[in-house]
Amino acid sequence: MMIELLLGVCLVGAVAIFLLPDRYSARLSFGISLLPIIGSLYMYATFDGVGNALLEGSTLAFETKVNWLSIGPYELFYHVGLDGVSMPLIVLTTILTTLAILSAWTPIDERQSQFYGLMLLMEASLIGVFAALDFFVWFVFWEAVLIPMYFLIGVWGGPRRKYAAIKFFVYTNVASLVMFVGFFLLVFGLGDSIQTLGLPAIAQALSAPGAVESIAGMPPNTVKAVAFFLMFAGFAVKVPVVPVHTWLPDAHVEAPTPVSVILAGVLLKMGTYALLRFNFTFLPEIAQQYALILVAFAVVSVIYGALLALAQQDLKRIVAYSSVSSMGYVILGLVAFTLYGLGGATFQMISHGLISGLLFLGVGVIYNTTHTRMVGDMSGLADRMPVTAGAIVAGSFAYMGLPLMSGFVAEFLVFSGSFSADFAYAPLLTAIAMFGIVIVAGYYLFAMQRTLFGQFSVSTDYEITRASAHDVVPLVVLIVLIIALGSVPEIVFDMIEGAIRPMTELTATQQADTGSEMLGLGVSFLGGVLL
Amino acid sequence: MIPSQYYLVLSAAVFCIGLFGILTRRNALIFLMSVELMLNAANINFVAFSIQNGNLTGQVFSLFTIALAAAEVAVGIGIILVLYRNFNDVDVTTATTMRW
Amino acid sequence: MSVATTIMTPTTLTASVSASNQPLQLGLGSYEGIAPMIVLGLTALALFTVDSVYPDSTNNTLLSGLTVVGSLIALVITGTQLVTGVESTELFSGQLVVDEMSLFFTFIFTSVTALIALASHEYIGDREYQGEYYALVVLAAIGMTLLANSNSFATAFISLELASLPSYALVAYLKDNRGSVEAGMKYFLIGALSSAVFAYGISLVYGVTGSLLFTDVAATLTEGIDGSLTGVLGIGVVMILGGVAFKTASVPFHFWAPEAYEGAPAPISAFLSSASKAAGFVLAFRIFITAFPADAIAGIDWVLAFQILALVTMTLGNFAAATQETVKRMLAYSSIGHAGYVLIALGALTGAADQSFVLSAGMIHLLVYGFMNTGAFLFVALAEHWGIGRTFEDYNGLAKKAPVACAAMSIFLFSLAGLPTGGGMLSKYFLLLGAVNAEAYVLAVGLIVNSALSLYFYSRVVKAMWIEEPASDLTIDGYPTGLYAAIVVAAVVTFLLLPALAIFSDPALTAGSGLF
Amino acid sequence: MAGAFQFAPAIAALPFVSFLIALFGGRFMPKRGAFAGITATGGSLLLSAWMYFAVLSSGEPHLEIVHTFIAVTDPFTLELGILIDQLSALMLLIVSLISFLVFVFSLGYMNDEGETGLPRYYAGLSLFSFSMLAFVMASNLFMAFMFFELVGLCSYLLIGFWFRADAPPSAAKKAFLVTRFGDYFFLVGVVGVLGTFGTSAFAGDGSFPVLAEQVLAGETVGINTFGFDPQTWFTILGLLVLGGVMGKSAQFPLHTWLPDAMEGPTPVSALIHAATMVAAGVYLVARMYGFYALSPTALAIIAFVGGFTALFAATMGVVKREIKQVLAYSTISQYGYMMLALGVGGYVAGVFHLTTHAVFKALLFLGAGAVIVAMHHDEDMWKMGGLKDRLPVTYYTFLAGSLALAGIIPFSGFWSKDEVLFEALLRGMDNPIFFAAYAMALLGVFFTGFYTFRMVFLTFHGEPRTTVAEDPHQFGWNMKFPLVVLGVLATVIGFINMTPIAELTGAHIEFLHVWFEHGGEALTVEHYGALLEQWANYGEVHAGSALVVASGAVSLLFALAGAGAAHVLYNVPNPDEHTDKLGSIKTVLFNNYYQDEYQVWLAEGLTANVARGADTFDQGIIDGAVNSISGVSLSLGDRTRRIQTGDVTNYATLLTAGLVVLLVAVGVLGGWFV
Repeated sequence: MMIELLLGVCLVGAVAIFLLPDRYSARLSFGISLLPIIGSLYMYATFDGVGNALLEGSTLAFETKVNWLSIGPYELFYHVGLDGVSMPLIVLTTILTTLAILSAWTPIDERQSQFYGLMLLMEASLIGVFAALDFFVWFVFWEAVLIPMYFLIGVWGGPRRKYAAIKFFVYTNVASLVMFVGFFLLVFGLGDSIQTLGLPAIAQALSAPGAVESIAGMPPNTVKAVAFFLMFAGFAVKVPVVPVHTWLPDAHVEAPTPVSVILAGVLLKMGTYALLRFNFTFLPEIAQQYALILVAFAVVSVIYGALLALAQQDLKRIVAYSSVSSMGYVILGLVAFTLYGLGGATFQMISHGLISGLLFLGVGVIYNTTHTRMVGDMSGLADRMPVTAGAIVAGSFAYMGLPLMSGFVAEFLVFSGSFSADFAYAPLLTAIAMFGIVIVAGYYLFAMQRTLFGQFSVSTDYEITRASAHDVVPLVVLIVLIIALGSVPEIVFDMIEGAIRPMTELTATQQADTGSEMLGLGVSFLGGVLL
Repeated sequence: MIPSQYYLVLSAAVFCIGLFGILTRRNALIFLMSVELMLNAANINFVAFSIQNGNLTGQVFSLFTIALAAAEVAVGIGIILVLYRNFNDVDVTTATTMRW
Repeated sequence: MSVATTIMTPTTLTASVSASNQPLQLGLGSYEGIAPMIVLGLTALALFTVDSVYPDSTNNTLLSGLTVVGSLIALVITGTQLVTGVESTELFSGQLVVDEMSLFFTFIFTSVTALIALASHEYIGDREYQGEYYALVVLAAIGMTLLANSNSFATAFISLELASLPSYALVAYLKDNRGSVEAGMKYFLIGALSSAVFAYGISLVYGVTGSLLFTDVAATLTEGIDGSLTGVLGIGVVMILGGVAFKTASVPFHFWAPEAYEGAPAPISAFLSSASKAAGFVLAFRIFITAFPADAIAGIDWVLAFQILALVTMTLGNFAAATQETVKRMLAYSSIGHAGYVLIALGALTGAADQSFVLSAGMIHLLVYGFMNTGAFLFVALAEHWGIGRTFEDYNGLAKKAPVACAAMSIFLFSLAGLPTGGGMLSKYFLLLGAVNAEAYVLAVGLIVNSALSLYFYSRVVKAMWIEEPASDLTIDGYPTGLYAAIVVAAVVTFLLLPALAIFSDPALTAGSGLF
Repeated sequence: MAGAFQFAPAIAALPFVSFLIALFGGRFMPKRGAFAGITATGGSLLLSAWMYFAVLSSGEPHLEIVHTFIAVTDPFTLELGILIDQLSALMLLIVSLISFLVFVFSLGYMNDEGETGLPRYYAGLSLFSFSMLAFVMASNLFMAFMFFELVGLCSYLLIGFWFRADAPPSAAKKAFLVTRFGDYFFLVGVVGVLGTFGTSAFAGDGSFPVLAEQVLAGETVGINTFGFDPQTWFTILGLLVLGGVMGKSAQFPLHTWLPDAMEGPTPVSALIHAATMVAAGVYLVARMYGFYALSPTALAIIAFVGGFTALFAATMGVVKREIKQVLAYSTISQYGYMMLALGVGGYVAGVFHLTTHAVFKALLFLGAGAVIVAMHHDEDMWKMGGLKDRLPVTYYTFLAGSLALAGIIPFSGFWSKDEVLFEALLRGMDNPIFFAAYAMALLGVFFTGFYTFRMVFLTFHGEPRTTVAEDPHQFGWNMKFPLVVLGVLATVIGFINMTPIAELTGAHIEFLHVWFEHGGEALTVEHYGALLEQWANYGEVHAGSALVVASGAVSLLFALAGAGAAHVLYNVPNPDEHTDKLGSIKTVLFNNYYQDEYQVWLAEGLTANVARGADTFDQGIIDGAVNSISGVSLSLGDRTRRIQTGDVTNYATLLTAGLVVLLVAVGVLGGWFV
């Protein structure tokens, strides 16, 4: 019942805040958002899940399963539960939401009740995404995330907010549709062997040899491959993977700070989480067969994303593009499909959530004060805003993978996992991807030097002063968390390992017959991209 | 007995005449008349096939059709009247305030 | 498969009497099944009575209330039967049939009728001919309900006309409004043409099969017909398809729809685009699945025809909607687009998959659509009532003045777009799932493209209401109770259909599988 | 004494505590956290000394796991551990000693000069001490990498201490970026080592150098060498790690950051950019020497790069005007010698030079710091002159350091540098690459002597060339004390390993050699020698006493020649800028062989342009495609709606046409017309 309780608190809180006047909403929503944190931390402490939620031999924590409805051959359930992958993500969600709400106190000065209500709605949707284990329940939450996000960007965003909001909205919605088709291609390929759309049932059915039948003249392996790439195309948008990333910088730049925090911190993880759950748990053999293509996406995302970040002048764009780069590491780890690859990818989801959150918050504090985010418009801010500057320095170094901060652990695990992975040229490709850590250092160092250091100069008609406490507290909290995870990664990795270990024991059940699939795949991915 | 193909050809001809009228004439009343022709083409079929099939269903149905055609005309005339009142014309192509 | 008979032909009667449905053959049978129609009929009579007693009365509340109460009673009866489940029962010698399908659609019709009657309370205000207005609405509802129960081309044609004729009049109800009149004219002319095509198609089918009863037609076709008649039958089938397509506003029989929806009083637009469309679909389901089973009529690939129609309809509807200037016309085109979606239910009957499910998905979509689309049009009615204009820009900043209504509208629009603010999400994805299941990948791709586009234009309204700044002179006068109530009810139901869809999806599944 | 080791973690922990104190409480403390740092590093120094004697007495290395980082056994566990053996015990002593002295010196250099932001300074310095000590104690390569990076962070923070000016932040960025470039290879190497061996432990039975040796000997199987021949793969791994070494120890071509790093406060330069952090690279090679010994290719590269850097940097030091710049290039050059030593198999020689260099270079930097304070923060040597009489303590200690640096007998630098050159010569006798390295290093000795004494003469001799130099600022005990301590050490520390004397007299006074002959299995110098002999063909070369002495004499000769040249040119009352006579060569040298230019071009010119190109591509092509899809859709939509002409006759026509098309389509497909 804990998950329902979390959802309930968020939803009831959201409704209450919608109905109450603006003057209560900031503080009330902060108070309400503390409850899910307490709840999720309690859950974290009492977590008793074993194994991977989707695979055999697992025990889910906080599981609920009730009949929902049936469609044709399939029974749908309301089925939620947590394993070692989803539990940390839920804690991440609750914590980041509260910090985001806190950081909204300064910049959000109109239509507050709507803003904070939507933030709580968003939190509920995100918790649902990570907890759901039946396809349609998951999908409802997955799509539900878009709605508050659309408003949050569209109403409270920057000058081009309408463009960014609709772009985000349509782009990710198309992706969902593409993914949906891929998923059901796979489900129909399973034929009568499943009667539900429960993700565990599907994953377990797929692990049986010869489970997938041919569809529409496509041999089973092609069905799986096409399904894999359609789903990949769908999730790739959310991650985002180059070349379907262009909604992200626009969305980030236009979104207000608290929303950017959630967007980068949690929303992007939906994509990688789904990749982990769907593509890589369902079809590990396809992932291995096409590992080179997938790694190519990862490597291109890392390097190209980093290069793009290097070319930006807007601090938020820098962080946004570097997210593209960082999420490339997650893909790399997933494709590696080793314990450290998958575990590192999951760890990176958490870690990147915290670090990008920190940087967006930091940039937000600067923006609140200076009303500009352009690198060239300011310098020497460390002089007037030492704590904020310190936080940004900390965040930047965390992003660069400084040891004893969480980013290092995540990236190191991903690299280790990917270096020894089974796909061809794994060491070389890993090494290429790792070069991202140099580029990332480049742009963050340049950005820091030009904005924080040097002679103080910002053209404002008022005095630049230190940020207020409620702006700084989230920064400090995040830094503490980042260092904690970076120094004692076991507090999270132990749990992650429990859920990841069974995945690595999945063996390729079917020998892939490589035929003319490559063409079909290219077409299906391109189609997905074009759509 | 006249083979039913002949009736079929006749009804098709009547139907096409009606259709032609609809496509070419712009007067709303003639439009209505053309529709009546088309319905009557159906009626010819019903009656003819009724004989051929040896049941009366078709004939009964054609009665229904005639009745309905009358009702349709009643409503239609009403609409054409208000059309005239608003547009001062019964030309169906004058009323194009809504398009695209 | 039982071969029913007509009372007119003793020769065939003796030839093919089947024991199973004997007790109901000749009598009226149980009235339970047609109780909703009777209630609606009584409501219509009551309305006429009131109108004739007080011909000059403009007591809107009484008339509207009567309609609402009548349709609600019918709704409750239908709902009860639907939830408890019914046996498929034929009435009037097989002319009518009462089964889960008919009840399901009756539920849609009665609920839409109740909603628009409620909403018309303020919308009609103190205009003339109110009695006629409500009576025509109820009569059209009876026509639709009958259509859902039709089991023969004869009843189908008559109920189709019964549903259509009042609609023509209702569209032209604002008889001093050029748009309304023009819309009525176009609707009527295209309708007349289509019904002629429909009648002619029926005559050809009758000629080939010798019967008008769906089950008889199917039986004859299953036995096989002379190969030389395939062409005649085929033309008949396609023309019948045309007649149905008119009712569902499918391309190329859709031309009336944008104008009719735009010109008609907004509640009537809601009525037509939700209930009337559903009526067209129930007719299509019955005719094509019961009378023309796809495996029985080799050479007449109506599934392909529906696939073409589905693709063209959804594409035209959505693409044309994308660049509209007025909200109402956008909704009109979107309604065409949704017709295209539901046509997938028929286009996906390729025999490749579990067929009943796809059909059920279509039905579920129509049900949800009945609420969300009605709600959206009623919001337009509200805007028209306030007189704030028709374009997207005119809606700018409306949420500041009327947050509840705008929230409801957002629920409708997002649900229409397939986002989880309502059951529309599930039903649309069920259709997509059906298309994939049927290996109709072209339809799936079409649905994806159109769905994406639709999100764009639906969100334009949302953007106008919530994101744009209001024009300085935006004022709204009053919060009309009936309209508001109708909108809020529609919104609540739309939303509840997401978690509680099981209440209706199970009957829909039963209904869908009952046809095969 | 075994109980001593349980306090080993405290060596690093004490500075960490002082870091926290300085960071959070520094501004409330009388000296802004300096005392906390002094206490902590003093404690570390005492503990290090205790460790040293503990190792001395037990002879066994101490290995313990302190913190399990990732407690996964398959594929491998990541742990933080402590390895205290002869090498790390020595290094701990050096690091904690110099840290301690630098903290003391900072009291004078920073506090007395009224700097602001001192809590940040002391926090950074403490964090550095913590990281560096932890790095030294690291029991495995993974941990070493972590703290290798952290010292890089501290370096960044401290170089950029004066962040309000423009140059320090820029130098800090450059330092971090260039070393980061090297660390990239290091990281790949660490990942590779873990991927190959499943462990990155330096010592113990399952340590990776031991495993590697066993693999080469054909004893162990099950090591993933990624399809390469094991020795090739080990060479690749070694070279990857070497990338980090070259970055951190400022070896060519990654040396460019170090001169810029002089923008930081001078005590920082002394501690980080001379004595300790820069030594981390060399220390790392020594730490995993058992691994490098297996790869002759890697060793040759190390040696050659070292020899080249030694000469290359020394030439640039000749023309510099600022005192700290001279020292910076000298540092690069000296680390070249250490690399050369390690490359040619002179493990002891390399560590010996590391030790002596740490002492005398810290001394020189602190001396330079004292001069800078005296000169009111002007570093230009051409504005000094004649400080000998006015700053006697500084002068004599600085002179001791200079003599050591130049390699003048009997100062410490002579002994260590001589041994380096001797080892290189030994190896060079049968290998031209090593001989070339030796030759370059020997030539470097001349330049070293020259620039060192050019610096001494310009700064302290002759007439004061400015008014400030006539009346320099005086400073207190807190700056003199470290100078004196280091001055004494710089003079005597070389006596721990006087190889030529030992050769001549036969006395067993090569204490450092003896020291390294003990210790854990596979960590002793004999073991390394055996490995070198077996896998790198570094055969035992018989070196007679004559060669030893001749080598020492030659190097001393070169050093004296350099010093003499400086004496002739600059030890005059009013020296000229003789380097001007070098003409365009001076320009080249002054511009550091244009190394900065091409690196800046790589970082800014090339990369930034590629990035801009990528951005244009992204905005134009990729995002353009996205936007054009929406544009096309909308214009299609606009076309589509034109079908609805508003004319009902058209509707009827289109409707009929549609019906006919449908009829024909279904009919043709259904075969009605055949």
